[in-house]
Amino acid sequence: MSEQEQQKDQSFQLNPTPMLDDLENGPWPSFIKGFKETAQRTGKTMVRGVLDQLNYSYETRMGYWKGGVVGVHGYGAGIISRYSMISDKFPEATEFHTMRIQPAPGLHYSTKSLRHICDVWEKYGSGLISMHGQTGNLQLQGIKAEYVQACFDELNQEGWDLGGAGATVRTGLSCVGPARCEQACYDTLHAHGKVLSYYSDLTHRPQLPYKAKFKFSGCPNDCTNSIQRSDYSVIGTWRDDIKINEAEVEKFIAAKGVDYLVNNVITRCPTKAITLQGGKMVIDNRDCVRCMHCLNVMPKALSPGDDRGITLLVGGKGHLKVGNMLGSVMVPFMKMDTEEDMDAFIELVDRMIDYWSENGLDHERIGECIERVGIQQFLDAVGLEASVEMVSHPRDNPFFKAGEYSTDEEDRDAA
Amino acid sequence: MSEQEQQKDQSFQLNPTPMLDDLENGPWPSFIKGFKETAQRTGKTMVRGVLDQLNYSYETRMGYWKGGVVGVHGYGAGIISRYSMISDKFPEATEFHTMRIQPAPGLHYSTKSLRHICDVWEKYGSGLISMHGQTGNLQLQGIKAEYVQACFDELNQEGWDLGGAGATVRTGLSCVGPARCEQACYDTLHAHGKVLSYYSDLTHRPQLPYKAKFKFSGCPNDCTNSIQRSDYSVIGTWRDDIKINEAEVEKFIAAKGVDYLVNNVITRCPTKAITLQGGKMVIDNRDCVRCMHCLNVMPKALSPGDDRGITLLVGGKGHLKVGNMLGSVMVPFMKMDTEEDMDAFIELVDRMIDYWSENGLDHERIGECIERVGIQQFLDAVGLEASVEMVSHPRDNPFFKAGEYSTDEEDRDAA
Amino acid sequence: MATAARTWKTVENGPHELDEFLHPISKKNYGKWSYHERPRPGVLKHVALSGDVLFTVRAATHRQVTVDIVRRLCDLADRYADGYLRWTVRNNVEFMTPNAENVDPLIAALEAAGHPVGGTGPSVSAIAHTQGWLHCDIPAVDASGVAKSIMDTLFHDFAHEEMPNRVRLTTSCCEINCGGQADIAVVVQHTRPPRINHEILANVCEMPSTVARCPVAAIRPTTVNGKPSLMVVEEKCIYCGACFGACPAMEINHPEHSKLAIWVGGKNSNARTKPANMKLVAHGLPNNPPRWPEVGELLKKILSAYKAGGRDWERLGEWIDRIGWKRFFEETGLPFDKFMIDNYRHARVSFNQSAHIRF
Amino acid sequence: MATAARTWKTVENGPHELDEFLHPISKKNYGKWSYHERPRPGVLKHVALSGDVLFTVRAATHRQVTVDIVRRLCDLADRYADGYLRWTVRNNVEFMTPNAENVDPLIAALEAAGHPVGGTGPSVSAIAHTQGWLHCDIPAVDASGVAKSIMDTLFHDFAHEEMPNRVRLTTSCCEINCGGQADIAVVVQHTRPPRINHEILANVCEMPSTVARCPVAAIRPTTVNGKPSLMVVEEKCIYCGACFGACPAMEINHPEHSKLAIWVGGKNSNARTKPANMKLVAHGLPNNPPRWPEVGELLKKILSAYKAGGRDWERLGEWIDRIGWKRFFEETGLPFDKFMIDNYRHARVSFNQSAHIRF
Ligand code: SRM
Ligand code: SRM
Ligand code: SRM
Ligand code: SRM
Ligand code: SF4
Ligand code: SF4
Ligand code: SF4
Ligand code: SF4
Ligand code: SF4
Ligand code: SF4
Ligand code: SF4
Ligand code: SF4
Repeated sequence: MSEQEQQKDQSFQLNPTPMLDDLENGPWPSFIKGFKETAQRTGKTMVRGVLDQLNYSYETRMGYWKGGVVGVHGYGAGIISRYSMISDKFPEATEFHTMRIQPAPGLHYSTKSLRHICDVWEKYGSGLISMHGQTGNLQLQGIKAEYVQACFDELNQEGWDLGGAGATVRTGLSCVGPARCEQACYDTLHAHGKVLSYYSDLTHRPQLPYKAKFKFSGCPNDCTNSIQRSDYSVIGTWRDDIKINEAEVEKFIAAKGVDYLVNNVITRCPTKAITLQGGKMVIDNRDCVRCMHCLNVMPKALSPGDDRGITLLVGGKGHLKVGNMLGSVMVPFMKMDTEEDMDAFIELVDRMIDYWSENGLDHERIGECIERVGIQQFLDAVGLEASVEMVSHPRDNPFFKAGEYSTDEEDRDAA
Repeated sequence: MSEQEQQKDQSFQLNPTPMLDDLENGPWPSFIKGFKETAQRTGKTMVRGVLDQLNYSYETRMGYWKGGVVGVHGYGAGIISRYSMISDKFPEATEFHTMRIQPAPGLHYSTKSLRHICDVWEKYGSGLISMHGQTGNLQLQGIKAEYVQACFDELNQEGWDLGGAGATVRTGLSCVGPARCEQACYDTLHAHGKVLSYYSDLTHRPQLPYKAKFKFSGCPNDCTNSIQRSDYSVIGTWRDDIKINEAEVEKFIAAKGVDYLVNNVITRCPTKAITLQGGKMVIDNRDCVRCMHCLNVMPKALSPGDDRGITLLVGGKGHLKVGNMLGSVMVPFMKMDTEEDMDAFIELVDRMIDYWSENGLDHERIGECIERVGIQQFLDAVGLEASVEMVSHPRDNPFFKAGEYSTDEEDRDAA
Repeated sequence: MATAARTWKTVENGPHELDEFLHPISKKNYGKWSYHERPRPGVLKHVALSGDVLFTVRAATHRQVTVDIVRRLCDLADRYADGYLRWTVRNNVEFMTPNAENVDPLIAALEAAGHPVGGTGPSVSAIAHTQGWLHCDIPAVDASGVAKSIMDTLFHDFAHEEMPNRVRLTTSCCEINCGGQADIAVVVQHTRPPRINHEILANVCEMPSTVARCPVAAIRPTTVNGKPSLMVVEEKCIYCGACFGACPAMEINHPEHSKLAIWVGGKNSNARTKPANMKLVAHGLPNNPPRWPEVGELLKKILSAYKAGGRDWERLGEWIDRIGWKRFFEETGLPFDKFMIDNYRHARVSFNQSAHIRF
Repeated sequence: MATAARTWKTVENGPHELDEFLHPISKKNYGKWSYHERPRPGVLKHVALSGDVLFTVRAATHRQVTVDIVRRLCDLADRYADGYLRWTVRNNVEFMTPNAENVDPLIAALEAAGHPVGGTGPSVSAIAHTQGWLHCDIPAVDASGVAKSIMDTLFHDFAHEEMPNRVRLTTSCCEINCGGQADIAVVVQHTRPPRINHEILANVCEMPSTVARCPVAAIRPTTVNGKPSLMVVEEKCIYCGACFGACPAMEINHPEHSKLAIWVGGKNSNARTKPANMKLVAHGLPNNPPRWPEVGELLKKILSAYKAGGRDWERLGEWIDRIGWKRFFEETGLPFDKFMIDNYRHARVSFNQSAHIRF
């Protein structure tokens, strides 16, 4: 019997939650209002229990969830189990597990698909959804362990799969890219779909030193925050010259004035690649670092070049242990147009994941691992050439071991 | 009997030094030519021996000096002793010690004083002088241990004292400053003299964890490279507005043109503190970081303000262990006009040296020590307030311990 | 049900197929867009090379939504957006339509349903926030409540495009910071070492993992009442709370001693300057539910100084780079203190190793 | 003599008194200067607020001078500069005179005596160099010889002011780098671990100090032939040679395996940009006395690219910042390799943590 099928108690009433009630006011949407609405309508006691415990947290300023182990058949990850530490106080909140569902790339839905999810979720779960988690999962929040498998099976039949958790490849994130954006330099959505499908096994069964995240941004504006928040940050870029629509440039200058051009475009170019020459803007593409700024200000006049591809940055992650770590350039450019290009990409990333799997310490992200072993060793292992674009500048300390040295005794004597 | 008094052997001849001879050619002054000249004239066998050993080094590409212990009465430092490791091959090079002499601030001399030094040095030593070492010593190079005391005594009678070596305060360095330079914001020469005299005891007797260097630059051009090469870098600066000679500004623009002004002054200001307004330059002194650039380009038109003083940067040092370490701001501004100002400066530095003496590890420079213990502890110990000017930006990681926490048991229970 | 025989065989497909979820105009002009404009706050107009036009209306959600809310949004999508909708990376919902005349009614309907429209261009978009007391096992604060409180306070600037450039906020309910870097971030900060719950430790703790989790090797094995347990060397401990993630017995959270800190100047885009980490500018703020007013006040101060002083296209951190940190603290009225000077691993690189000083 | 009774009691005064060494014009206008000009390379003209004028003529020395040379310079100072002279921090000698008519004859006399005049303004000034085989106990190269060879090669640019800005060179005879940071530096680089001379170790080595000197804890106590000695864990060792400074038994130097490396972009002034450390751009250059031609060739390449491409006032590192490191390597023809990517303590901060890339 699913939650929904349980007879709704006609006398269902929420308990007082004075601390939370204050959050029903104000112009911003209120999650409390939403929760209450669903609880009232469905009579779901789990939601009442969770509201009660949450109100208690607001009073005591402490959290009361603890983890456990809940899963679906054949998978080792994807369900975040939550048990109340104070279920004696709030028995209705005893279980409140979350199912992490991988949405389609770009977080696109049809209303049909969403309504189906809602129906299944109302049947088995709390009706609460976190849409979306910071990693990009559709988080179905609040289900009892006993309903998890059935709920998953129904969703899976409509093409929904679980996301990652623990030491797995995690759910990916992609910007809206080619679906709507003129800046997209590769097909973020397709790449996302293909790469993450390829890594399904590693998503569902923890076999890695620690988590691994992919994010796909169509251009260096990086609307998915990939450099900061993913181990593998895939950013669209181009190698040839910026495309210029001269007529639109002239219109822009006519409309906005030269001062505006100077103060908001020319002087903002990080590498002084743009100069004013006879009242016109001239771009020296050799000095352009594809920062996007001038294209952002003048989207009608300037566009990415035609020789497009991606830059791969590796090692982004959060605060733990080392302080925030931004990803850094590992592949300055590779094409990403064809299926073969994407296969080559996957092959390369496979080598990185393999190296890390073998060499990473427990709970060590790939960025930390590279930092620990030294980038030279990593490059050699994955078969990449060093490129000056990997660094802001060459080393400033003399502590390096270049070349092989002879170990034979003769040589030792000569010393 | 001094070296000079030894009868010059009439048949004195240099040995062949084929590798070195090549260095007698070319437009740049040749040290080999110089050495040979002095050797020939004086017949000093030590110089011959040193040339022979040096030629051998050029052939074998190895050095052959080793240290030892040589000093003057009452001092523990100031003589760098050098014994040949291959004196069986080059007996004339057996001893080649160096006396480090502290010159006057700014490396100024009268010919009288220099001639006196030359005479004493020719009497007791090799006649070779390194003028000057990178730390700023007049290095009298090449004396036997037996003559060191007598040589020192004669020099000391004319006011020359030894410099530091080992775990001591080292000889200081100051830019020409007020003696000739319009940018000098304090009296580098007097400050150098006063501070280093004060630290004579610490210069002559090793009592510190490691070496400590002072360098005095009159302005942020830092002509003594102090930020990089001294533990205590004392740099002149000013707090009020840049002084502008409007007539000279106009002359400059008239002579050079507005383009030159824009391209070489305005766009080069690191903080965009200068703007072009109606063909004239306007400085927003609030944004000026005293980098000196505009003053350097327009020395007639722009000068440092009147409210002058110094910035103290602490911790500069070379490659060892940590890689090159640049000094960092410890006192953003203090006055340095009067004797009392300088006394206050010395008092502050005393507290730093005291802290370091007590907390520094063996062979640890103060910069490394501060890095190891954390700057907070250092600031507290020396009684300095934290200032935002000490950093390029506030911390970007959450790993800090702010405030006191209660340790009583009640509190523990509450947790 | 839980015991009924399972007939379905899992299909491990990873992300859901996209094809059926794309708006037809998106599909037709896929990868062939020409430019965009912003007709008004909350609305984008994308023009394709084909000449097709696609309007996007962006509206706020509170992320922690429900089936009721999602169904309501679906109703609007069916009515005004051909049955498609998408979410942004900041939990805003977007409706796309080629019909200009749908835009205004859609906006009205969204706002009536409690979903204000905005978050585009130089505005304060929705806060990227985390789980908090609602769900996570280690939070010291409730993320949804903090986010709601802040957005109520800053609401005007979600619905208007009056900032120098876009403003991205995050909140995180522990120092781990799942919310990520941002122009302004509100993150939990602990002010004392964890207290060890020796009662439960032996049962719940994988001790070697917990020891390894500590960034400063402050955790050591010990024996308590004859049982193996752990201890914390309090002088070494930097109050990061990482051990609590590994082991629930390392009780780092405390109603008084867990505080909030404010960070500014994070930047993820590559526009103009390289991406940058955010920096600490306030700490020790009280954990004050249900409204955390001290946090909102402070954010208002920072944002109004930025709004007043920032130049067009200058992100918050870029504005500070130009005026200097000294003036940032002056203009916001925040105090700078010694804890804001880094003393962690790469501390040295943040020191002012120059005579560049603003007076 | 060494045994004769000592009658003098040491006066510990530190630096010598300055007063009697200052040129009278300096003394009169002390701290009261108005501006300066550079009438020609090697000559400065300082004008005091009082209207007094002081000409400075700067000439090269080879630093490792002799009493004969110093006396000769004193003769010139007596004749043309009122009996005063000074040295610069780069081992150039300076003569000051208020008499414009002394300048040319002084220049002629200096050049006749082998001291070329130059080193002012945007020129290549004298190399700040170190002791080398002539005196130090740990060098792998001779500093004076390298410096002489380079300056012979670059001589034109000492005597002319044709560079975008001043160029400062240093050379150092071991990795310790007493020569310091510079626009271009030539520094010894070791390419293998030290060989331990166990014969002498026990007699000459303060073992705990030597162990402590190693930045990567690669040195461990061991026993060799029954005697206590040290060993090096070669995988850990980074060939820095620091141990050799502590103990002569840690033989790091080798005629083949000790090489030279080139570093560029160091900057000490605060003008425009903050001071910056120099960066590695070439290594493994042979230690090739007496002329080290490979080094000179490479420096010429770097300097001519800078001379051609640098803008006025751009120091070498600033020029590279503008054009990018990629183009620096292209324009100088030097190869970039993996060893130039930092892997030491703060490595991460030098990584390109952005999508900013030049193609
Ligand atoms: C819809 C969305 C992508 C998605 O797949 O969901 C998106 C869409 C667009 N972004 Fe973005 N960005 C989106 C998140 C981001 C993020 C990530 C974030 O907000 O967490 C960033 C990085 C922020 C950072 O640096 O911390 C981001 C940095 C940019 C920038 C660079 C701004 C800058 O100057 O630093 C641009 C360029 C611009 O503004 O013209 C940009 C430009 C755009 C454009 C104009 C691209 C286009 O031509 O269509 C889109 C409309 C922007 C608007 O709101 O006015 N987008 N954009 C995201 C909307 C989030 C929201 O609901 O508020
Ligand atoms: C749910 C979510 C926050 C949210 O409300 O959105 C979340 C929640 C947790 N994160 Fe996270 N992280 C979430 C996105 C992130 C992100 C952002 C991202 O992925 O873009 C980060 C920063 C990027 C990164 O990967 O580093 C992030 C960095 C962490 C870290 C720090 C990792 C590090 O190396 O610094 C931890 C701690 C750990 O892994 O041990 C962590 C750990 C956790 C744990 C598992 C806490 C724990 O150790 O028990 C949280 C489970 C909470 C729960 O009850 O669901 N979470 N976490 C996000 C995942 C939702 C989803 O799958 O869509
Ligand atoms: C004489 C000397 C000081 C001394 O007490 O000995 C000196 C003297 C002057 N320096 Fe200097 N600097 C002297 C070493 C330095 C050094 C240190 C060094 O060379 O090792 C630096 C730092 C170099 C670095 O950054 O690595 C230095 C960085 C400057 C600058 C900043 C240049 C820049 O743009 O980065 C200026 C400003 C300028 O050039 O107008 C400057 C300006 C000057 C002026 C114009 C100051 C003045 O108004 O009198 C002096 C004449 C400079 C000239 O040569 O044209 N001086 N100057 C030093 C001559 C060294 C030599 O023989 O070549
Ligand atoms: C003579 C001189 C080089 C020169 O030819 O000019 C020199 C020579 C030595 N230096 Fe130096 N250093 C000299 C200036 C410097 C400088 C530059 C400066 O002072 O401006 C530095 C960089 C700044 C600094 O202080 O770090 C410098 C950084 C070192 C270091 C590295 C210290 C560090 O922490 O990184 C060492 C190694 C050590 O101290 O153990 C060192 C060690 C040495 C020793 C004592 C080598 C040793 O450990 O046996 C050398 C004695 C050589 C000799 O035979 O005379 N020397 N040394 C310079 C001193 C002359 C003088 O007193 O005037
Ligand atoms: S990252 Fe670039 S391509 Fe993707 S949505 Fe943002 S601006 Fe468009
Ligand atoms: S994209 Fe950025 S770097 Fe390139 S020209 Fe435009 S503003 Fe300059
Ligand atoms: S540091 Fe400044 S005051 Fe001193 S000589 Fe150089 S420019 Fe003049
Ligand atoms: S001194 Fe430097 S920072 Fe100040 S105005 Fe002049 S160029 Fe700008
Ligand atoms: S920030 Fe911390 S408390 Fe909040 S969801 Fe992430 S791990 Fe949990
Ligand atoms: S709070 Fe952090 S530093 Fe302290 S013991 Fe736990 S993991 Fe270690
Ligand atoms: S660089 Fe090394 S070898 Fe040369 S003088 Fe300094 S310590 Fe001696
Ligand atoms: S050369 Fe350097 S790294 Fe190697 S053992 Fe000696 S001190 Fe250690």
